[in-house]
Amino acid sequence: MRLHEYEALDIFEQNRIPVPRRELVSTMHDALHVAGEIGYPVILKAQVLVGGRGLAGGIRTAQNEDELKEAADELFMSEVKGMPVRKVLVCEKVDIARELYLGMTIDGYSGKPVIVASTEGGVLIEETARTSPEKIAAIHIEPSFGYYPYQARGLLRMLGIEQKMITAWSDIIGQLYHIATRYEALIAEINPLVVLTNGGLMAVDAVLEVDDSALSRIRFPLPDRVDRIENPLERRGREIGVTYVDLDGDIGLISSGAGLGMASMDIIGQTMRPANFLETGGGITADLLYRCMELIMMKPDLRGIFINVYGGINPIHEGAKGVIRYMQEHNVKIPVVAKALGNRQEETWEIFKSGGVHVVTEAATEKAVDVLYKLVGPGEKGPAAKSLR
Amino acid sequence: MRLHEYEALDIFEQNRIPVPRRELVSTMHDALHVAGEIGYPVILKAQVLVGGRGLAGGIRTAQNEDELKEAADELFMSEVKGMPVRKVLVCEKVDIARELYLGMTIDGYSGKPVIVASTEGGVLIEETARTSPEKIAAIHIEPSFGYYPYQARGLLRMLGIEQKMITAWSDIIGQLYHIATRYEALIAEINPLVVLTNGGLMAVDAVLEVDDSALSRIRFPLPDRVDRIENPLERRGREIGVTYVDLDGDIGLISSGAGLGMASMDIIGQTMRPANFLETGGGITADLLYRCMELIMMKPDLRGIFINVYGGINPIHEGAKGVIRYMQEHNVKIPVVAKALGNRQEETWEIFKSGGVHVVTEAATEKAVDVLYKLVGPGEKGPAAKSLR
Amino acid sequence: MSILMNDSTRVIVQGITGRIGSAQTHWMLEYGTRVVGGVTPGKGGMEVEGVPVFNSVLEAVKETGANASVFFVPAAGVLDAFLETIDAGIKLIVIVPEHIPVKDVLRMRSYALEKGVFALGPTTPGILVPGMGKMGIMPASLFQPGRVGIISRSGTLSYEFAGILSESKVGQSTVVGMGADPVVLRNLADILELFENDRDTDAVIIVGEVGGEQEEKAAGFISRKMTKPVAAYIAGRYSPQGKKMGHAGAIVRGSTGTVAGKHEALKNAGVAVLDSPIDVAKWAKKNKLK
Amino acid sequence: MSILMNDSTRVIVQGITGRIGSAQTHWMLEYGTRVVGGVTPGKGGMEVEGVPVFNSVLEAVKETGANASVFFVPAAGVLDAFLETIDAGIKLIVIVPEHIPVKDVLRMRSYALEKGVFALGPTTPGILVPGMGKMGIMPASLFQPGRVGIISRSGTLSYEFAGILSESKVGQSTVVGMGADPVVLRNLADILELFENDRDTDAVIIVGEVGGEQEEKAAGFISRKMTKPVAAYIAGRYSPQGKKMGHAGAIVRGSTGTVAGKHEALKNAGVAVLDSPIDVAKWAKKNKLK
Repeated sequence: MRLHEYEALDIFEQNRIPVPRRELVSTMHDALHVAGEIGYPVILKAQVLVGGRGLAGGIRTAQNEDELKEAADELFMSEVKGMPVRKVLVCEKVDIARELYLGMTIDGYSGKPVIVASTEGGVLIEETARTSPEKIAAIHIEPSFGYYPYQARGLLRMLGIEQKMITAWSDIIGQLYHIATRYEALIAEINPLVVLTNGGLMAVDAVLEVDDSALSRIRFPLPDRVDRIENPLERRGREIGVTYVDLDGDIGLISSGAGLGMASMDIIGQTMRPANFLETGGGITADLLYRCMELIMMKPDLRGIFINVYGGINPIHEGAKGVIRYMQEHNVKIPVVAKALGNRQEETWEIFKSGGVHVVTEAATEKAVDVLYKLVGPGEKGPAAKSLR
Repeated sequence: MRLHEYEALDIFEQNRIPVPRRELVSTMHDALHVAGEIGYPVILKAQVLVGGRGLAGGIRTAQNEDELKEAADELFMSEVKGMPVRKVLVCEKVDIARELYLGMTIDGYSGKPVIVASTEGGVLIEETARTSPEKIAAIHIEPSFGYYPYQARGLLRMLGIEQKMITAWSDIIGQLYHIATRYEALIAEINPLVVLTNGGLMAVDAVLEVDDSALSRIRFPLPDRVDRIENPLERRGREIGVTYVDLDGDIGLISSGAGLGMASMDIIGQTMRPANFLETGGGITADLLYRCMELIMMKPDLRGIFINVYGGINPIHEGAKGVIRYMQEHNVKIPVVAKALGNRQEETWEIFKSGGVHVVTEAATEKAVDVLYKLVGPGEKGPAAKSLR
Repeated sequence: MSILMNDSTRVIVQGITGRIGSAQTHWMLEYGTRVVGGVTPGKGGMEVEGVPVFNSVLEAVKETGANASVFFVPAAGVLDAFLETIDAGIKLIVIVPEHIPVKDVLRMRSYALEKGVFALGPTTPGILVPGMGKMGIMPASLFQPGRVGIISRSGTLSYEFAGILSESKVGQSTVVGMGADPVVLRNLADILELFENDRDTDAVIIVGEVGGEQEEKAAGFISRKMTKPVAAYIAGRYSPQGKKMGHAGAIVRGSTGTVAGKHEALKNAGVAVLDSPIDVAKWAKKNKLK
Repeated sequence: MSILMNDSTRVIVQGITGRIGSAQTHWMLEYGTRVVGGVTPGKGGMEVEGVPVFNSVLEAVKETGANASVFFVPAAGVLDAFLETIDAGIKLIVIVPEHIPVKDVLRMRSYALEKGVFALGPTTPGILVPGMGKMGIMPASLFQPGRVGIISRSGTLSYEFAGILSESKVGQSTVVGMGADPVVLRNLADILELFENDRDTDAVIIVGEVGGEQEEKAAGFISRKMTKPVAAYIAGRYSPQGKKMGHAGAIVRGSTGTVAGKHEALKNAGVAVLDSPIDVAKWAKKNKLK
C-alpha cells in the first residue's frame, strides 16, 4: 500500500526526520488561509498516488495570493496522470542549496534490504544512475545482522560526502531505516533530500510503500486501504478479495492466477481489447466467481467474457457453479468462453456447458481466445496490441 | 534495577500475561477497602525488594476482615529481611491446581539469553533443580537469531507438557521474552506460574530486573531509580555516582574498583569490621573523593578510614586533593591510611602526606591494612570474619 | 531422472489438518507421492488420508524419516514453522501459501541459505516430477513424463506450458514453481543449474513475467554455464506496469524489469524467446524434444 | 614471549580525541606501545600525541596497517563502533568502557566469535606485556617482565597482584583483564588456553571474584588441559552477595557463584587457592617462578 505524501511526511516527522511546515487542504479557501499562515512563497503539491507527479504538472509554486489562486484553481480542476486531484498539500518553500537522494527498498534478487544514496537528487535521479554511477552508492543489509549506523557512514564515505555532513545524513538514514522496519516498507524514499542554505538537511518529499501482507501486524495507525482506491471497480475487487485492474477494452477476463491472467491479456490483446484484468488467487468458491462475474459485468458494453482457470489449489467446479448461476440470474447474453483444466476438469466442463458457456478443453490459451474471437470479432476499438505499449 | 512486584505485574498485564486482580495499598484503611472490592479470601504481599520474601513472612492470606486487619497490621509494622514494609499488594486469591515455573535470564558464560521452565514452581524451585533435574528444561537463544515460538514449544515438549497446555504456555513464554527484550531485562521471572482449577494459566508473581546500563534508552515509563533505594547512605552513593553498600562495622573504605574493594573488605574483615563498601569506578576527581569522604563520614563512630586506589584510568593525585580538602575542612581526627599506586603515584603520596594521611607504598593491601590495624586496633565489635558468612 | 525430488524423497505436509492441506494431501498421495506424515501443532495422533499427524516437525522426522516438507500453513505462522523445519533437519521445503510478509521471507531466505536448505516459494505451486510424485498443488492431469524441465514464476502458467507440451507429446522431467513473490527463497539461476546438471533433462523452459530481475540475472548464468537449449516466455507485455519498486529499485537494477529488457537479456544469452505460450510446441519440435 | 600482543601488534585508539582516550594514548606511547593511529568520526586529520586521527576504522587500517584496537568510546556508541572495527578486519579488540548494556554485549560477543576476533571487556583494564607495550589503562609502574601470566576479572586487582609479584622480583609474561561485566567477550578458559600454549609463560594466576561461573568453568578446562601451575584468588568472601541472577540463573548453573563453590571447583582441578592476595608471593617462591 502506497501512502500519500502527506501521510508519509507525518510519519517521517514523528520519527525525527526534518520536514517542511505544511498543511493538507481540499478547498481554495483553506489553501489561501494556510498559505497566509505559512507565508509566501509556498508550494502546492497534488496528493495523488502516481509517480512522476512533478513532470506531470502536479507541483506548483505560488509567490503571492494571486498566483496561489490560479495554481490551486488549476490543480483542483485537473487530473494528474488520470487521477483527479482532491487534496493538495500546501508547503513552506525552503531555501535549497543542493538536492540529494536517499531511498531504501528490498532487493528481491539478493533477498536483502538495500539503502541507496546519491549526491544528486530530484526527478532525474534514474537518469543520474545511468550517466553518473559514481554519484550513487548502495549498501545491502544482511537480514540476520541488521542495520547499524557505521554502515551508513561507510555508504556516505563511498560518495565522498564531506565529513561535516556525515552525522546529519547518517542520522536520517538511520531514521529512514527505522521507519522502514517498523512499517514493513517495501519502499521508503526521500527525493529530494535537500541541503538548506543554512546547512541543515530536510526531506521535502516522502514516499512510503507498506507491504500489504504485513498490514495486519503493523502496530501503528495506518489509513484504510480500500478507501484510497479511486476506481470504484478496483475498490470493489479489493473488497471481494481479488485483484482487479480497470482497462479500456470490451472483453471481460477472469483468471485464477496472475501469470495466467497476464498471458491471457497478452493473447487477447493481439486481436481484441481486454476490459479488465481480474485474478482470483487461490480462494475460488462458487460465491467468489459469482461476485467476479458481477464485478466485470459492471463495465458497460462488454462484448464477451473469457474465463481461464486451473484446478490446482482451486475447486474450479465450484467456481463454474457460481459463473452459471450469475449468468442464469442475470440472463447474460454475450458469449462466455472458458478454459478450465486440472483437478475435476470434466465435472467443471459439464457445469459450464449446462449454463451455456463455450468450453475449450485444449491446453493452449491461444486456442480458447480464438474461439472467443470467432464469436465476437475485433470490435470497434481494435486490438490492444495497436495502442498499448 | 529490580522492579517491585506490583510494577512488574502491571507491565506483565500490559503485555497480555494473565495476572490476578490486585491493588497497591499503604494503609490499613485502604487494605480493608480493596479487600472488600476484590472479595475474600485475599492475599497480602509485602512490596520489598528482597528475595525469599515468602519464607521470611512477607506473604499472608486473609479469609475475612478480622484476619486482614491482623495480617495487615503485622505487615506494616514489620521488616522483611531488614527492609521496612511501606506498601502492600492486596491480591485476589485464585484457585490453584498446580504451580509451574518460568524464568528468563542472561547466561553470562555462554553469552546468551536462557529461558527456563519447570513443571514444579514455588519457593523451592532451586531445590527441585538439584533433586529432580528432569522437571527442569532450559533453552538458549542465539542473540543473532532471535526468539521464535517453536523454540518455546520445543522447550515444553522436553518437559513432557500435555499438548493441550502447550499453546497457552508458549504464548506466555513469548510474551515474557518480548517484555525482557523491550525492557532489557537481566531477569524476568514468574514463580509460580499457576494452573488455575479452570485450566487457565496465571502469573501470580512477577520479577523484572532491568539492565542499569540500558535505563536511558528504554522507551517505556520506568520508576525513578534513586527513589527506590531505602538506605539513605546508599541513595546518596547513587546520587554522586559511586557504589555504596552500608555495612555494620566501623572502618570506612574507599576503593577505586569493585574487585579491589571486595579484596580490601576481605582483608579488613580478618582483623576489623568494615563500615561500608564504596567503589568509585573510573571517574575519580577531587570533588568526587571529597563527596566520598563526606558520605562515609555520615556513619557515626567511625574509627578509621582505609583508602585503596590505583592510578590507571583514574587521576589519583586529583582524588588525594579531594580527600585532604575534606579532612582539613572538617578537621578529621581519626586515622586515614591510603595505598595509592600507579600513574602519578609519587605526586599522590606527597599530597596525602601533606594532609596527614598515612601513606603505604607497598603493593600488598594486607600491609596497608596492618598499618591501620596498628593505629586503631580491633574495636569493640571485633573482626567481621567472626560474624559474616 | 529429475531434480529436487526423487525415489528417496519422503514428504511431510505441514498444516495437513487444514482444508487445503488435507485436500492436497489427497491429490499428492493419489499421484504416488510418498507422503509419510503431517504436522499440525495440537493435532498430533490424528490421521489425515491415512497419514499420521504429529505435533512437531522434529517428532515427524524422527518417526517417519521424512526429508522434505510442503507447507499449507497460514501465512502468519509460516516463518516460525519454517525455522522449526530447518532445525529439524529437513533439506527441501516448498512454501505454497501466499501473502507472507516480505520481512519474513528475507529472514527465511537467509536462514535457509545459511543452513544449506533448498526452499521454494512463497506462492509456489511446488514441484512435480511426472509419473513419480509431487509436492504442492500442481494438477496432475496436465503433466507427462519426459525430458524437458520447466521453471515458472507463475503457478498457473507452469500448468499451461506443461499442458501444451503434453498435448504435443513432449514430456517433462521436472516442473518447478519458483514462487510469484517479489522475493523468493531460491533464485531462477539456482534451479537452472540443477537442470543443467540433471542427465535426464535435455532442455529447459523458463516461464517468467514482468517485474523483478530474475530473468536478467538468469541470462548471465545461461551465457556463462548452460549447455542445454533454453526457451523463455515472459508474461505481461500489455499488462499494467508491474510492481514498481520506486527509484531505489530502478537505480539498483539499472532497469525496471520490463518485458523488453528481459527479452533482450535472454536473447543475448542465446535463449529462444517465445512470443506466445503456444509457440513452445514449435520450439520443442524444432529441438526434437520429447 | 607473550600472548595476544607481540612485536607486530599495531594499535589504533578508538575515541582517541576524548579526555581519557588522549590521556591513555600518552601512557601507552610512553610505555613503548606501537600506537599507529586513532579514530574519532568527524575528527579525521587531527593529531593526538603525534598520532594521526581518522574518521573511520577502515581508513585507519588502510593507512596504518593497524591490526588491534583499544576502545575509549562512550558506552552508547560501543556496539556500532565494535561491529565497524570487526568489518574493517581488526582481530584483537580491547573494550575499556564500562556500563555497556548487556544486550549490546551479547551482540558483540556473538559477532566477534563468528568472525574469529579476540575481544576483551567490557570494563577491562586491557592487556599489558611488561617491557613491550599495553592496550588499555594498566599503570605501567607496577609491572615487571617475567614468566608468570595473570588473568583478572577485576582491573584494580590485576594491578595488585602484578605489584606484589614485582616487589618479590617475580615478573609477568602478560597481564590480561578479561572484564568485570556479567557477560564478557571472551571467557576465562579461552585466555587460559593461550597461556598454556605460550612457551614464555611458566605459570598462571587467576584473579576472580564472587558471582558468575567463569572460575567454575575454567576449573573444568584446567583439569582437562592445563599442564602449567595455576593459582587463584577469589575476591568477595565477606562481601554483600554478588549480583543475583534470580532463580533462573541459579537453576541453570546449579550454584550461585559463591566464593566457597569456586574454591571447591578450583581445588578439585588442582589449582592453588590463595586466601589473600599477599599469599601469591609465597606461592611464586614455592614454584620458583620469576
